[in-house]
Amino acid sequence: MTPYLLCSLIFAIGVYAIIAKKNLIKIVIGLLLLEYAVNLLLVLVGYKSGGKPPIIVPQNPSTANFVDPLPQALVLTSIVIGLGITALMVALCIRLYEKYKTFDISKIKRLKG
Amino acid sequence: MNGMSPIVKATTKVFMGFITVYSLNIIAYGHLTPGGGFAGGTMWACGFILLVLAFGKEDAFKIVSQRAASVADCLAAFTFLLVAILGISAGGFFVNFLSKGKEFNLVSAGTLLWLNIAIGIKVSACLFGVFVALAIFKRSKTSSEVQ
Amino acid sequence: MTFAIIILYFLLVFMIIGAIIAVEVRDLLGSIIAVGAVGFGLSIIFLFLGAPDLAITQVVVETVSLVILIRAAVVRDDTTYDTHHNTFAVAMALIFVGAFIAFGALAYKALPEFGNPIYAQNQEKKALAEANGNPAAKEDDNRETPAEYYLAHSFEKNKAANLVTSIVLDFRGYDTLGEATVIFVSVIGAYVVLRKVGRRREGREEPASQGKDES
Amino acid sequence: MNAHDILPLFVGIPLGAGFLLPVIALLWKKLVDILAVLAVLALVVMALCVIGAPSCIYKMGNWPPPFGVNLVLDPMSAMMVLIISGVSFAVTLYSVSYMTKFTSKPYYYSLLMLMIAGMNGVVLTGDLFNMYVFMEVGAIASYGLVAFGTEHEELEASFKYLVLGSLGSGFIIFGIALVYSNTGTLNMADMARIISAGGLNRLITFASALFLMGFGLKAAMVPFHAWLPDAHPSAPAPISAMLSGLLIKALGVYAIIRLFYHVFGLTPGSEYSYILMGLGLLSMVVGVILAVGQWDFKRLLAYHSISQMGYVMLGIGLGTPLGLLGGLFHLLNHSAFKSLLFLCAGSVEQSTGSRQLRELGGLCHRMPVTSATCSVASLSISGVPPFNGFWSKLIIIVAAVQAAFTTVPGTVQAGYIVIAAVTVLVSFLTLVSFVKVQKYSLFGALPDRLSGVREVSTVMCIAMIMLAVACIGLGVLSPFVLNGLVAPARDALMDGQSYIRLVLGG
Repeated sequence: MTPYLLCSLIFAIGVYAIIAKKNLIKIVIGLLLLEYAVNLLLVLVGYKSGGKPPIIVPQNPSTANFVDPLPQALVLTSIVIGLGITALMVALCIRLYEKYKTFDISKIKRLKG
Repeated sequence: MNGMSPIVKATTKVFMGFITVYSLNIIAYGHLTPGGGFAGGTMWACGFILLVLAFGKEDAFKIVSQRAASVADCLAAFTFLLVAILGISAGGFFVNFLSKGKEFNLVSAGTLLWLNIAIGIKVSACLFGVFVALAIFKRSKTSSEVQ
Repeated sequence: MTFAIIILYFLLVFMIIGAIIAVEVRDLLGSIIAVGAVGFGLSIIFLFLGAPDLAITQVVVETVSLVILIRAAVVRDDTTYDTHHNTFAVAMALIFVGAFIAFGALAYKALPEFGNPIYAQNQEKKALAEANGNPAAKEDDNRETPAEYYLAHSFEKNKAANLVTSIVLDFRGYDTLGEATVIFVSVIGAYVVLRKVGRRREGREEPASQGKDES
Repeated sequence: MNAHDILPLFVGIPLGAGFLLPVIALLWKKLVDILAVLAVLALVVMALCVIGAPSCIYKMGNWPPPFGVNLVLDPMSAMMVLIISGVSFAVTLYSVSYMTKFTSKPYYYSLLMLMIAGMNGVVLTGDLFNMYVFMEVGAIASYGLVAFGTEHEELEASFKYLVLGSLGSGFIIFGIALVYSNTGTLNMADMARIISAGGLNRLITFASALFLMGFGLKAAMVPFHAWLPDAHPSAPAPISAMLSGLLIKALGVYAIIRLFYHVFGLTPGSEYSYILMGLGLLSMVVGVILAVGQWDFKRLLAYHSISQMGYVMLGIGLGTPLGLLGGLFHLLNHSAFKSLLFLCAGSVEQSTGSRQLRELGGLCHRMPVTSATCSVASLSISGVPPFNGFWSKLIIIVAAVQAAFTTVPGTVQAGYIVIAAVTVLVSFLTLVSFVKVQKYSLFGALPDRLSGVREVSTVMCIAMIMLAVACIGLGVLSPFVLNGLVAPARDALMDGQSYIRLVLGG
């Protein structure tokens, strides 16, 4: 259970950064940490003690003692989604910096609540 | 701005070849060894990004332009969809309709190889495109500030 | 405790320290490099947990995101920033973190033990039932989980040695279409956001901007 | 045509259009408008084909359900697909003329198509992770579209939306990982089978809380609503209509309905039911109170979206057949009148250059079509009798009163009566708010500044008239709509076992 808790801690640090930090880049970093924690969790739930990578080698075409391949496929998808979001977010950050000349979110406030 | 020193340019020329071959290898053998379209495509995009950084934007765009990247992006994405649609000929979307071949061969596993290649081209093109878009944006901003 | 598990704990602690540094350090460049360290630590964890595919992908994706992030951080020369705390937001965030960990600790007791995933438990259960001579007491117990099915049949059906690729591109190929679309969409979104001129000038009092229509 | 065979095309056609439009634009620019409208028209035709078709599943790659991804068409999905296609068609038609004032129209269409593909993917899929992937497609397209004008406010709203939306996605996929660890499957029907056999344990409850937070963020339920009043008004008008009319429903509410009814087994009087009702009630009240004080036309509409989605959540949370019927019917109605209102706000903004209600006035003489359609939509949203909003609100109120007597037989639960009273009150406040809109924008004296105002182009008028006709039609023909469209969807949702049988067979 400890690895799961440590993994949740990374997730929580990411959420903390998103809620508490006032800098655009820090928020991006918070989302990246969130992404890492989720990917890690998926791989952790599929891990089998002493398991081998899910790749069949010609010498021994048996699949005994493999780790769960399905979460790995999901993580592959999730990594790429995270990359896409990061790219879009960085584009927005650069554009916002050009407009407001600051990364400070408390100064980027044209919209009234 | 015309890129970095001649040493960097010369090294880049050599390394670009290695990066291309290695990433294509990762893409093509994705169904047999670790790796695949995404990893290889991202690697290839890194190669192009290196090219832009070393040679400067103007010279690098003579080799590959953003518009070309954008078109390759769209067409590769459509190719992926097309392979999926062609599966209808064998009974449904995403049916692996090509012959599976012999295991552990390069041309085996039916559509997997072709899908990997399509994804590799797509990912490299779009990551390169987004890098170029970010880089161009900086240039236009500084030029307007100078005026 | 095997070698892989010791490495796992070591790297997890490393990642947590890196994450805290990344969030708290005042230099943006430093914090991006710290987050890069966390990402590379993650890729080594993948390697030790039997996921070489993910390790490769994580390394290259991490490299590209670092390049892109550094591009964002260096729009000005001085990359440090002034901190000022919104006490309310910090308090909210800390309450959330505490609640998340506390409820998580309660809930994780129901998780399968680490290193013994659900598919392996299922296999054991079936083997035990077969040994006792009553395979599939109930019909529901006889169902395979997807993971068991992939391990048993993927290679003979697809002839692809890499089971992860086989799942990504064949069994769950539709997901991958969605994933390719996600990255296509985000790149188009980035192009759209980075256009020099968003609106045509006539009709509205827009701030005059130089540069021609890019459409 | 067979409903089963055309199922993947609901995603395939908009995806193909989205991929190809930027390339086609390089060859021939004029063609892009026509192709985009044709693609959405094809979706409308296909959606009409699948209405009333028997439920079926489509196996991607011919893999049997728990092993591959599968699409599921049941009456609920059919209803959502019809809503999405109908509103998208009006919006695409409207965009042809409205978006000419923006640059890079091909990219706009590409993002719009991919957003439609994402929503169709979400409502048709039978696989939880696949739902997450297509949700991201739709959501990321909308982040780009909100920032389409690239002005200060738009970028700011888009960033806020992107951060909160991604936070929601993070919660959702964390929940998916936990559910997978416990059930070993991603297929929703298989998951429902395992959970109904083994019962809810603490982990599944924790995961469902994460799902509620994640999808609640996407649906802008009240504690998570901070992004909506910025994002929806900042987007171009057709996109505001898409976001308010479709996206928060397909990505948020539909996912909540599907998960909580089919996977976690919501029943009247359970904790889930109370939580959803509480969220719905809070959204209704807070949304309408914030809306009453607004003077920005689109911002006012955005706050009303929060409030009206509260009605839907309340109906769903009641868990009774009548409550669910009301909730689903209100979902259908809301997408018709709220998209229409946003399109009207866009027309007003395009003609007058302002969306501050105090600067407008007397537009009913200058812009007859916009005024007429805007009035229809306002009457619908405030629940005036012959229009559609009235019927769905009535059903929800009746359902709440009914639940007071039936939840615990023999006693009267006063809480439900209070809920019904609050619902009536919120409806009244909505009426007040829209009387204000009508008075300040459409009637009264025409300010001098606006003396040159003209009606918007014919294409835009046609789009608005289509939605206005839908509002009136849904109201006048409501018994037929309820019987033919909404009640089957309700029955499909209430019967979780038949969903499991449909997907897993046997």
